[in-house]
Amino acid sequence: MENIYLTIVLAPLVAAVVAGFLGRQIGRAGAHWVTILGVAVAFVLSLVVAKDVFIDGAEVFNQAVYIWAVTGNLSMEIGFLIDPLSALMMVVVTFVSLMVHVYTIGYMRDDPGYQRFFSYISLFTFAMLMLVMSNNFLQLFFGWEAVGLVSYLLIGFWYRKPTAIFANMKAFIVNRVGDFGFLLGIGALLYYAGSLDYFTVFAQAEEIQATTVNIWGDAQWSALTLACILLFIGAMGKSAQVPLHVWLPDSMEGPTPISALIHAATMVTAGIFMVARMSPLFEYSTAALSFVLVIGATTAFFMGLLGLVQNDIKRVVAYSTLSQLGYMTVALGVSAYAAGMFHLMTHAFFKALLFLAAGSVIIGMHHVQDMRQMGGLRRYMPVTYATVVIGTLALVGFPGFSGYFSKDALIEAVHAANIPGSTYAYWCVLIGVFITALYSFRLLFMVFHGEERFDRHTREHLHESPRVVTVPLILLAIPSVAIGWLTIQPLLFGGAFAESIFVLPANDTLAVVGEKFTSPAGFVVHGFATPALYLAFAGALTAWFLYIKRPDIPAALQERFHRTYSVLEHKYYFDAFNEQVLARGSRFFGGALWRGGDQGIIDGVLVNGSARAVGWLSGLVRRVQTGYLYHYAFTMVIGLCLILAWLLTRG
Amino acid sequence: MIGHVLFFALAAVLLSAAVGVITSRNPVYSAMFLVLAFFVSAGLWLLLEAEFLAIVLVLVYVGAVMVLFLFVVMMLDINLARLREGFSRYAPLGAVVSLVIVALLANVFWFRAQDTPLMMTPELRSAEVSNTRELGSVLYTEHVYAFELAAVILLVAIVAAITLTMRRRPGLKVQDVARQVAVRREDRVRLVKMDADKE
Amino acid sequence: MVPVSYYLLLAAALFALAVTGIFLNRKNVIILLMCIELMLLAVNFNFIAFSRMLDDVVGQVFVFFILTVAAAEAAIGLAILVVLFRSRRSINVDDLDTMKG
Amino acid sequence: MEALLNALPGWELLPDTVQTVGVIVAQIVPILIALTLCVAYLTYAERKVIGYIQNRIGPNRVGYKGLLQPFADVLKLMLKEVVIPTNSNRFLFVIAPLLAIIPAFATWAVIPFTENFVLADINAGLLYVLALTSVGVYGVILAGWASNSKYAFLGAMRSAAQIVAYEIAMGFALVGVLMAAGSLNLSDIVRAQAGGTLMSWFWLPLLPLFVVYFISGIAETNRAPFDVAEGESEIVAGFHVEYSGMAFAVFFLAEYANMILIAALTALFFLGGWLSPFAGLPVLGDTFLAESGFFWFALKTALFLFCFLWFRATFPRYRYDQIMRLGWKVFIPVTIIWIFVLGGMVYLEIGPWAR
Repeated sequence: MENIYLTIVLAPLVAAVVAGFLGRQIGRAGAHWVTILGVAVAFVLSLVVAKDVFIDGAEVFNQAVYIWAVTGNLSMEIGFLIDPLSALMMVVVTFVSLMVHVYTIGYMRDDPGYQRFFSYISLFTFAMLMLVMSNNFLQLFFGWEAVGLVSYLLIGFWYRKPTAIFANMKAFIVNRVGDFGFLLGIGALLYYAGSLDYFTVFAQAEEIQATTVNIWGDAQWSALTLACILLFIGAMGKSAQVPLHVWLPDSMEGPTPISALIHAATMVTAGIFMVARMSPLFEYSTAALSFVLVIGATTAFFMGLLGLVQNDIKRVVAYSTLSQLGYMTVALGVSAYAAGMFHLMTHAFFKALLFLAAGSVIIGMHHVQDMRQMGGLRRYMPVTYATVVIGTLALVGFPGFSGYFSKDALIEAVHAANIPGSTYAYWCVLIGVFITALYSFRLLFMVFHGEERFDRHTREHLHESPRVVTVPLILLAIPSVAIGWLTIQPLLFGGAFAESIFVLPANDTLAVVGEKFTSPAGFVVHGFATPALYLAFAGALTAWFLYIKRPDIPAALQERFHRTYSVLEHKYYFDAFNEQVLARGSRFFGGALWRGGDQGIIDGVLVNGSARAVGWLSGLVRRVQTGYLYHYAFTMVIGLCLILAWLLTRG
Repeated sequence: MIGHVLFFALAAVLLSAAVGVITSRNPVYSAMFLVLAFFVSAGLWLLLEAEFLAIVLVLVYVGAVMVLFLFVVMMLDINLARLREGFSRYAPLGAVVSLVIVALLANVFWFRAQDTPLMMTPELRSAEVSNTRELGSVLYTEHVYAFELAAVILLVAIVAAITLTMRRRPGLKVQDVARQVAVRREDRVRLVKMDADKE
Repeated sequence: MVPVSYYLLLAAALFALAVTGIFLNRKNVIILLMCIELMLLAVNFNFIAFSRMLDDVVGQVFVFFILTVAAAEAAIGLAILVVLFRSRRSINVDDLDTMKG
Repeated sequence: MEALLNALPGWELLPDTVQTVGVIVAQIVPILIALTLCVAYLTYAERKVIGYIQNRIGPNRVGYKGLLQPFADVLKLMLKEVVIPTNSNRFLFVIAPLLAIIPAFATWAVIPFTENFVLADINAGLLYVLALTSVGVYGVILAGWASNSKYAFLGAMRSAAQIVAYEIAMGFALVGVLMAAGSLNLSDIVRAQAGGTLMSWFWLPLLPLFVVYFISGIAETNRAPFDVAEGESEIVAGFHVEYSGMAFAVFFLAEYANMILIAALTALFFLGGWLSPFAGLPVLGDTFLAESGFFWFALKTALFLFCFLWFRATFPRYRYDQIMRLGWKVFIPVTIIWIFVLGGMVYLEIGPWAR
C-alpha cells in the first residue's frame, strides 16, 4: 500500500513539474494531458484506498516513509496516516481537482499562461494531498504552507492586473497571521509533548491538559487550551473565519476554476480538516471548543448577511462559502466533527459546482461578473441553469439534497449541544439558513430569471458553454444531489470514521441526533418537524418575492435602510479597520524603525561609523604593513614564542 | 643499548642535515640535505615502529616532492648572490628565537616530564603486528571521509599546479595526432581531369 | 629503546632550526619552502612519538594527512614559484612587494 | 649460510650483535656477487641476442664463444681514467653513480627468491620497492646537473621527467596487485597466486596492469624504445655523457641491475614468482617441473629480460613528447580504470582471489 500512497502524492507533483518546467516543450495540449493524467491517477488510487479503508476496513496505516532529519530525540519525518478521515479527504480533493482540471481546458482556453496554470493546480493537488495524508505536524505544516503558496500564486495568476496583485498580497499576509498562530501551536505541542507525530501527541493530551501555563497576569491557562486556540488561529486564517476572513472575497480575483478548487472546495476546508484531525486534543479543552464555536457561528451568520448585498456573481458565492465554512466550524465547536466533515464533503461538491457554473456564466457573458447586467439566462444556458438549480437546492438544504443532510444534522447537533456559546450559535445557524436561502435564490433569480438586462451584442454571442465545461458541471451535480443520501448513515452514525475522530462521551452531540435517526428517508421526514426547513422555504419565497414579483422593493429597502446597507456594503468595515489601523500603524512603526534604527543607529553608527573607525585605525596600522613576507613570518614566529612562553610560565 | 646508539647517531645526522639545509650556499645542496634529513627521519620513524609512514615518507617526499624541488631549483636561473644578502644580519635574531623555542619546549619535554609517561620507554611490539594493516583499518573506517577529502585536495593540487604552470606559447607548432590519423587520401591528393591541349 | 621525550626534544630542535632557517634565508622562497617542510617534519615527529606513547594509531593517521596536504602544498607552492619566476625573473622575496599598501 | 658460519672456529665466542650482523652480511654478499655476475652476463646476452636477431654472431673472440667478453669489458673500464670536468660539482659528480646503484641493489633485499629464501621478509615490501625505485632518479638528476654540461643536463631532465611519469603508472599497477593479493608482503603476493596452474596467476585478471607495468618498467629503466634520454642522435648519451671509466661502469651496472629487478618484480607480481606453471599436473608427477622453486623464478625473470633485449632490437625509438603522452594520457588512465574494474571484481568475488 505504501507505494500506492506515494504514487497518489507524487503523480500530481510529477505532472506539475513536467507541465511547469517543460511547458514550452510539451505544448498546451501536452500540459493539460499530463496534469489530468496525474490527477486522474491520484483519483483512481484514492478510490482504491477509500475502498480499502471504508469497505474492506483496512488497518490504519501510520508510518514514516522517509526520515528527513533527527535532532536529539526529535525525529522529523515524512509519513502517511491513512484512516477514514484522510481517505475521505483524498477522494474529495482528487475528485474536485480532476473536475476542475477538465473544466479549466475550456475556461482558460485562450489564456497565455495555460501551462503555468495547469502546473499550479497540479502542484496544489500535491500539496493538499500532502496535507491531508500527513501523520505529523511538520508535514502538515509543509502542506499548509504549500497550499497557501499555490493559492497566492493563483490569486495573482493574472499578475498584470493590479487588483489581483493586491488580492494575493492580502491573502498571503492575512494567512501569515494565521500561520503564525499555527506555528506557535505546533511549537507549543512540540514543547509539551516532545514529538511531532500525531499519535504521540494525542496520547499525551490529558497530561498537557493538566499542565498550566501563565501567559498574562495571574491567569492560569491550560497548555492544551492554549495550543488548541493557537492551532485554531491557523485554521481561522486558512478557513477564513472572522476576523481573518478578509482575504477570501478578494481572492475571487483569481481565475474561476481556482475559486472553485482552492477557495471553495479544498484549501479553505484545510482548517476544518485540521481541527477534525486534532479532535483528540480539542476534546479535552472546552474553552477552545467554545472559542471555535463562537467564531464559527459569527462567521456563519454575519458573512451570510454580506452575501445579500453583493452584486458580483462570484462574490456572492464567495460569501456563501465563508458562511458555510462558518457552519462547519460550528459543527467542530459542538464536537460534531463528523458532521463538520460531512458538510465539508457535500459542500465541496455543490460549492465547486456553483463556482464552476458561475464560471460558465462568466464565459457566456464574456467576463462580465455583475449580476445586475444578467437575467433570463436560463434560455441561453440550459445545462448551466439546471446545474445551478441543483447546486442552489443543495446549498439551501432542500430535503433530499446533499446539503440538506449535512446542514440539518449539523443544526441538530448544535441544538443538542450545551457548551458555553451554543445557544448563540444555534440562533446564528438557524437564521443563517434563512439568509442562505435568500441570497442563493437571489443569485438564481437575478442571473437566470427575470428580464434580460444585457445588451444586444452580448445576446448575439450568448450560448451554452462547451462540453469540457458542462461535463464537469454535470459530474459534480450528481454527488451534489446524491452523496448526502448515500453517505449520511455510515459517516455520521455508522462510525465510518472509526478511531480517526475522537469524541468524549459527554460532548457527543451527534449521538443525541443519532438517537432519532432511522434512515435517510426518515431523516428527510423528520426535517419537516424542524424550523430550519421552513426558514429555508421562507428565504426562497422572500427571494422570489423581492426579485421576481416586485423587483422594485430591494432598491426601496436599500434607500430606507441605507445605514445598515452601508455597513454591509463595507463588510462591517473590516477592511477599512485593517487598512487604517493595522496597516498604517505598522507602516508608521516600520518607518520609525527605518529612520531611527536602520539609518540612524545601524547605518550611521554601526556601519558607517565602524567603517570610519576602521579607516582611521588602518591609517595607523598601515605603517606596520611592510609588504615583506619575512616580516610577517617573523611576527608569527615571535608571536608563537610569546604565546608559548605565556602558556608555560602561567601555571 | 643498540637502540640508544642508533637513535643518537640518526638524531645527530638529522640535526646536521637540518643545519645544512638552512646554511647551504647553493639551493641544490639544501635540497640534498633535506633529502638526507628525510631519509634519516624515516630511519627514526622505523625506530618508533611506524614502518608504513617511514616508507611513505621516503616514497612521497624523497621520491616525489624533493625531486620536484630539485627540478625547480635546477631549472630556474637564480641569482644566488642577491638571495644571500642579509644572511648574517638576521642570524643573531634567528638564533635567539630558536634558542627560546628550544628552551621552552625542553622545559616541558624534559624538566617537567621527569616523572611522567613521557620518560617511559615504549615496549617493543611483536613482529606480527602490521603497522600498515593497523593504519589502514582506521583510515578506511573511522577517517574515511577525511581520507577522501585528502584525495580531493591532492586532485585539486594537481589541477592547480598544472593550470598555473601551463603556458601556450603563441606560434608553437603542435602536432594533432587525431587529425593525422584521420587524414584521407582526398585531403592530400586532388586528381584533376583536364582535356589534352591541342597544339 | 629510547624514551618518548628524546624524540620530542629532537623534534623541538628540528623545529627551532627550521625557524632559524626562515630568519637566515628570508629572501629565498625555495629555501623558505624547504624550511616549512622541515617544520612539518618536526610536527610529524611529535605526532608519531605521542602515537607510540599512547599506543593510539590515530596520531599516525594524522601524520598521513599532514604528508598529503604538505605534498599538495609543495606542488602548488612550486608551481606558483615557477609562474613567479617567469613573470619577474626572480624569486627574491624583496621583489614581491606589490601588495604593499 | 648460518650453519656454515657456525662451523667457523670461535664463532660462538663472538657477541650476539656481531653474530647477527655476520649472518646478515653472509646473506647479502652472495646475492650481490650473483647479481653482479648476472649483470655482466646480461650485457653479453644482450650483444649475443641482438647479434643473432640482426643475423650476426655477436662477441665470439674472448673465451669459448666469447664467454669471457664481460670480464674483458670490466677490465677495460676499470683501467680507464675517470675524468672529472673542471667546472663540475665534484662531490655530487662522484656520488651520483652511487645514488643510482644503491637503490638498484637495495631493492633486492625484499625479493623472495624462493618460498623460504628472502633477505628481509618485511610486511610493507611492496611499499619498500616503490620507495626505493623512486629514489633511483636522484642519481640521474644529480649526474646531469653536476656535470655542468648542457647535454648532460638536458638528458637528466628528460630522463628524470620520464622516470617520474612512468613511476606513477607503475605505482597504480602495483595498487592493483596489492588489491588482488590483499598484502604488501612480496612473498604473500606470490602465495596469493598459488593454488593452481598458470591460470591462477595475476597476469590474466590483471592483464592491462601487467602490460602497463612491464612497459612502464622498460620506460623507467630508460631502455629502448624509450631511451631518448640517452639518445645518441639527439643529446649524445644523456646524463652520463661526462662520465668515463669506473664511474660510467657504475651507471651501466645500475641500469642493468634495474632491468633485472624489473624483470624479477614482473615475474613476482604477475607470473607467480617461484611457482611452477605445472603444479598439480598428474602427468609430471613430482619431477622438478611440477615443483615450485628458484628454477621457475629464474626462468620467468630470464623471459622478461629476453623481452627487454628483443624490444631493443625490434622497435624504433619513440619521440619524447609521445613518450610523455603515452605515460600520462594512456597508461595512467588505463591503470586507474582497471583499478576500478578490479575493485568491482574483488567486491563481486570474480577472479582467482575469490578462493
